[in-house]
Amino acid sequence: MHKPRMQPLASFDIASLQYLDERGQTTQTLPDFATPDALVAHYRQMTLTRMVDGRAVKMQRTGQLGTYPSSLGQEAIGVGVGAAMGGEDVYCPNYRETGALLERGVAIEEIYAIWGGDERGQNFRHAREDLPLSVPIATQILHGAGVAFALKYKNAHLNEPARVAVASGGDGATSRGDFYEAINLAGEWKLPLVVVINNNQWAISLPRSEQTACKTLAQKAIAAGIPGLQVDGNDVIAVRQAVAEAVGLARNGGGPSLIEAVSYRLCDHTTADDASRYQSKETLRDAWSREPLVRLRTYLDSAGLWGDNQEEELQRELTQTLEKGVRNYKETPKDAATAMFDHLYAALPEAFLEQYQQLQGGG
Amino acid sequence: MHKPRMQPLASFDIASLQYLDERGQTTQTLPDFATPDALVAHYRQMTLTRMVDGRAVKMQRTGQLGTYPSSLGQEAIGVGVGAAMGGEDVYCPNYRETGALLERGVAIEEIYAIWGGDERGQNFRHAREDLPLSVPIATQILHGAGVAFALKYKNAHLNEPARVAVASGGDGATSRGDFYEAINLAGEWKLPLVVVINNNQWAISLPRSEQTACKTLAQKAIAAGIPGLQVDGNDVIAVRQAVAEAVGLARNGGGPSLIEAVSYRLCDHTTADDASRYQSKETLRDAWSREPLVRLRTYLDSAGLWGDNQEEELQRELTQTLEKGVRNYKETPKDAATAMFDHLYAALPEAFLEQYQQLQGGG
Amino acid sequence: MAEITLVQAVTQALAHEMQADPRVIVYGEDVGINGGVFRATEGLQERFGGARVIDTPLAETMIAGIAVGMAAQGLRPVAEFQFMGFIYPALDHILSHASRFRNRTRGRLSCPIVYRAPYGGGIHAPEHHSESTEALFAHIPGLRLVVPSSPARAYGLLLAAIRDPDPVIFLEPKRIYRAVRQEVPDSGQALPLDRAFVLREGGDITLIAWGAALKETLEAAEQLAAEGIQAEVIDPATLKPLDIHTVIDSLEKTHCCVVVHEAARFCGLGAEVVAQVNEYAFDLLKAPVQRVTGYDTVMPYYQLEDKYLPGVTRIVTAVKEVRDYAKGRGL
Amino acid sequence: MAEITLVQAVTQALAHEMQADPRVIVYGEDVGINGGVFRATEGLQERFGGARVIDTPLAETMIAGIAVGMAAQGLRPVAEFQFMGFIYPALDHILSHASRFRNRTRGRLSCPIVYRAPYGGGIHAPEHHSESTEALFAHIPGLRLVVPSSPARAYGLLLAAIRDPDPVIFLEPKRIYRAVRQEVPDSGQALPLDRAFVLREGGDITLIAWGAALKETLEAAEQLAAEGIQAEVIDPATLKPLDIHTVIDSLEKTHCCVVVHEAARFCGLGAEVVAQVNEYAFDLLKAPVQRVTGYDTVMPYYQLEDKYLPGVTRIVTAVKEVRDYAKGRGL
Ligand SMILES: Cc1ncc(C[n+]2csc(CCOP(=O)(O)OP(=O)(O)O)c2C)c(N)n1
Ligand SMILES: Cc1ncc(C[n+]2csc(CCOP(=O)(O)OP(=O)(O)O)c2C)c(N)n1
Ligand SMILES: [Mg+2]
Ligand SMILES: [Mg+2]
Repeated sequence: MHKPRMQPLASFDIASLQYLDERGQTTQTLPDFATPDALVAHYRQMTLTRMVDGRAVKMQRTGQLGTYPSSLGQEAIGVGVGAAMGGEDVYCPNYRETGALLERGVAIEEIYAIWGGDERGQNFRHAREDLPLSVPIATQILHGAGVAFALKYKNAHLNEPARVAVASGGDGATSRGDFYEAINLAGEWKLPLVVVINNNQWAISLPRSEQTACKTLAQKAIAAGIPGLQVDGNDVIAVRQAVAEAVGLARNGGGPSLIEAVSYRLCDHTTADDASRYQSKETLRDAWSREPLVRLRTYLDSAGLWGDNQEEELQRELTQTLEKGVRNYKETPKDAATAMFDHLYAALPEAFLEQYQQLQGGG
Repeated sequence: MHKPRMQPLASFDIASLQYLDERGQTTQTLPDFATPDALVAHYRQMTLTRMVDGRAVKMQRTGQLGTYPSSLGQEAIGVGVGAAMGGEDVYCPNYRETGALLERGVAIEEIYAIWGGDERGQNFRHAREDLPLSVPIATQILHGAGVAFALKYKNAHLNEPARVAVASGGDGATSRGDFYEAINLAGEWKLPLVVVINNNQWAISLPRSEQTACKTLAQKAIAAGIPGLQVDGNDVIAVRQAVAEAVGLARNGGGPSLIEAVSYRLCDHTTADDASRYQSKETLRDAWSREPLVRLRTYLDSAGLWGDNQEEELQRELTQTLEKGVRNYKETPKDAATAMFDHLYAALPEAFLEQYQQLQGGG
Repeated sequence: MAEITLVQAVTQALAHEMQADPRVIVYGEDVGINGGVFRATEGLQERFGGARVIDTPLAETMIAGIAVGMAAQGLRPVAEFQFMGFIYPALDHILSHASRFRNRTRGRLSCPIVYRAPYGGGIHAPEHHSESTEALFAHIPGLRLVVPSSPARAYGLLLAAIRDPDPVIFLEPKRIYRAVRQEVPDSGQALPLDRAFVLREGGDITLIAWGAALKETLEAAEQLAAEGIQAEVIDPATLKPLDIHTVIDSLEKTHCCVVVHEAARFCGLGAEVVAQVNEYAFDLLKAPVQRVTGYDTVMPYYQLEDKYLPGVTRIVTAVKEVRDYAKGRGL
Repeated sequence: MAEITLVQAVTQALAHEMQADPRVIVYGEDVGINGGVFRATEGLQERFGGARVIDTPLAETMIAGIAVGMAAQGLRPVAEFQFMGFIYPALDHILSHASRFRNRTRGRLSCPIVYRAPYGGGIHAPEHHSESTEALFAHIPGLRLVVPSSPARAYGLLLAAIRDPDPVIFLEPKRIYRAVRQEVPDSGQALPLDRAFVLREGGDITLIAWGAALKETLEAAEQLAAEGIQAEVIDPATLKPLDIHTVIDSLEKTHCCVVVHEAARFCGLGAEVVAQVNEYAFDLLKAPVQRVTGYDTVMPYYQLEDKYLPGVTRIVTAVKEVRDYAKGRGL
């Protein structure tokens, strides 16, 4: 049979990055940012993330909070992303981002308010320019491309500083057209956009292997002509390093990147889910052996940077922080019914005044 | 500065295929199908395609046809695709597919009817299972994935033969989410789907280089974990070979492929367009030097398979074929106004009867 | 016979048709081993296998688009959208293709598809999980639009939807997925897709509602009955094509009408009901039809959702206003 | 001063705002060197540069989605969809995000976006190029929906739309893009986005129409005038929020009403007009409001499109029916 002869046109390589292995041992020299203070700070934020998530699940169970998506096991991603961004950069979050939100200065009570059914949580007191949490999967990646366009435009034409947009999504997000349209545009327009995929192996009950035939999610970058990299998402140092490098590239006009952070969802999809329906106990147990918190703690211990005393002190401090957030959340009085019209338009058109008044009168 | 060390994960190569170069000389041994008869038949169909297109443009200019998208310069793609498919396979066309439609048995008057504002053209007398021409870009690639699912399902579970779906799109189509969602699904589900991209270098006024930062469109396959190949779209042998191989792979359970056929739109986007607004004369002149018809004719000539006599005979025959199609088109009486309701539902719901009757009564 | 909920009736109908017709394919996000986030497809994958009950990658445009190809090849796809709030990326394929394939090809190819989605608010869900935008689909020519409001109607209407030779949008009021249990024999008996159901008879006022809003509407009818006002409650169930005859028949008795829906008012389906009543029964009306609806604002996060949804009080008040008006006209 | 067409008035408004406000960015498919397929952006790229007048890759979801991010960062994106028939993939971002960002963030971020699209039928275009599905957008809370019907109104309303702090869907009736020429001073004067325009005064019947359908509506008014029937013709122009007051004021005189639109009837915007007239002016009506609309079927390929579009005869007939009915009621 005829064997056609092909001309090679292009080659692409995908690689992965890790600093701390599963046993908390370094696999290469750590990056410059990885000072003892920085690593302890990351450990602190990851611990806080886990506590904020844990309390949220408890509150949901007792009817004090609505459906909540915990980030258990994925704390290194959020914290690494948050740490790699500049305060002036703009974050375009997915909904499962407790760690990154805390790093960005979003208040615990704001996170709880969002999942407690109150839009006011999205009115971040700090992080004023970050986008609100977004539930429709992958849509925020397109918003991120729009933000990145604006930042680039304002930098080039309105004398504003060089800033970067960082958008996040899950492994499921990489199947949606929005994701591809965003990275393709970002590549073509060289937008300062970093897309970070939290590959936690599941989209509700769908395992990563059924989401795409790709060997890696990072290789989807090739379809946009942009750099793609996989990192160990349970290694906060690797996440921060990869994102920081991509942010730097973007800030310097080098265009967008795609980063796949490989982790595992150690919890149910949300409090409305029961993962035992579709996930084997063994897989879950196995995944626990790679989780990010213990790994970092082991490293800190072995490097003499941490011990039981510090841990106790940290727990005390974070418990106070958490309790304050919980209190603020619970003590916030319910919004007025008319609030649902107050921010619909900058000024309510006359045509809807009657409805507004009806609501004012008790519906 | 810290230089991270990466672990290689995966590598990908993209290659291209050609048999006849710009001067009509073979660049490698021809495939088995490329018998003298087959090549002459392809030449015939490409010539007919160009005539059908040319007459359509003329009819549009004189008000006998609506907006028409000519495939001038891209005849090798349509004919190559059509020739590579089995009659039992299902074609899911883009709108710029005269060559493939003719190969599939769609009548000239049907093609003209479609662009002449008459849905009856889409009721292909032959090619009963092929999808209608589709205007919304890239949507037909998702339909193709659905067809491919059905063919695979019916083969596996309802004792039907192994069949393949072939969907086509333009370079512009590769920027739309539909395209990516379709190839990602097809890869994951190993669907018998072949996606052929007619990269004619333009999406209306947008050059290929502004559509995506990718070096090739073929490499977008990597984002779906499926094979991707570029072929010389001005070389009907290369197109047929590549598509036939992909169709064979799909038929044998090997899953989908993406084929980028590189060609050039030698005409305006449609009769409503004026390409001189955005395209330089030099580029166009240069592109004419690579066009597919002359290339094949040169080869046939040099191989002693063709000459002026045959050409004259062919022109005579095809002119008759064309004129018959034109006549059939022009002589088709206008449809009844009520036709707009006749096929809305299998049976018109009572609720719309009043409107139907109003229309019957003259509106 | 065991009593089942509305969501179980959906499962029962799906299972019945899958058993009867090998061309029926159920697919969507998490419909397989997980049985759907509301368990509407619970047990189906185990029973019918992974080739017919299929988890898809996360892509709604795809979910809608492949149905067109599947249906064109003679299958009977039943696609689930996890929530109505995620159906919008699918609109293009529904509007531009599924609803038009038969017409476009002059009957050569058709799209017997069911697009299912849980819909409506009131379950304290996050944003985008409480949508009721049925009016968008109602406007699209070539579609059927169905909203069941009881286990029995869910069963019979879903059977009809799957068997229908054309595309059907099937919206399941999730607030009442488990609100009521009913004996629903697995008879394979479909219900018609062009008939309204009179859920309660009465001669004083006609109330029209569908889906979960029927809960409050029927409650309001009870309350009104206690005050001596007999409401006739009509569930169109099939919102397109709309059976206006049943409404007009009722107006012959009542001369008064209130239409209730969760969706925002402006250009909601209530407007169409009012327009048709106006066109076909103008002389019967003793008072303007009132609409009791969601407000023309975004469905709020759950702390305020009860303020948004039309409640019993708003319905009762509207009925009394209409009746007072009509009395002024000599009702 | 030169007289300009509606599409030139669009260009003039875009140029005016781009000149006045460096945050205004115009983008879409083929809007750059090609000036848009209808030439609405002709010359803008040359004048304002490729950084502000930008051709995008072919992706409508993207076109809609990036506007949200751009606007959240303080830009004023004006996005063109090439035809309304290709806007549906954008619906998710318009409905789920652009229209909700202000509300979702309690005013922290907002979306001052204009989504432009040529709309309507009657130009003998291929399928999908003749859509008028404004009702879909009218139903979405948080949007404004504008349809100009003359060069002057196109100019003034588009200025207003770009300056508006919230998202506006701006639909341009392409059938009349070049139908009329008018002097339109480049004054920078915006028109209000909540006021209807009375295009013709008359005391016998109120005709409501927008966009290209005003052409036939005004012609019908002429014909009726010749027969002694004086029609008042109202162009709401801003379809959401709808200025019903101007309609009601007119009904105080006329007591009769016909609403005309190209779009399919069922759940079209005409239904909302009827519903509001019913609610606010029931006692004024001497006859049911009639709707003269496109049929509830797919806009046919162009050989039959004239049969689909509401023509002068249908409008005149409807007016006479309404008047006859009203006479029976003692008008
Ligand atoms: C467009 C859309 N479709 C469906 C859903 C329902 N849904 C919520 S989360 C989820 C899975 C998301 O998986 P992934 O992207 O991997 O993120 P993860 O939840 O794992 O962080 C689905 C299907 C949604 N929110 N948005
Ligand atoms: C979804 C969609 N958007 C916009 C258009 C308008 N349009 C028609 S053809 C075209 C360019 C298509 O380019 P390409 O995919 O390269 O195909 P080609 O015309 O070159 O064959 C555009 C933008 C459309 N038909 N569909
Ligand atoms: Mg995931
Ligand atoms: Mg092209």
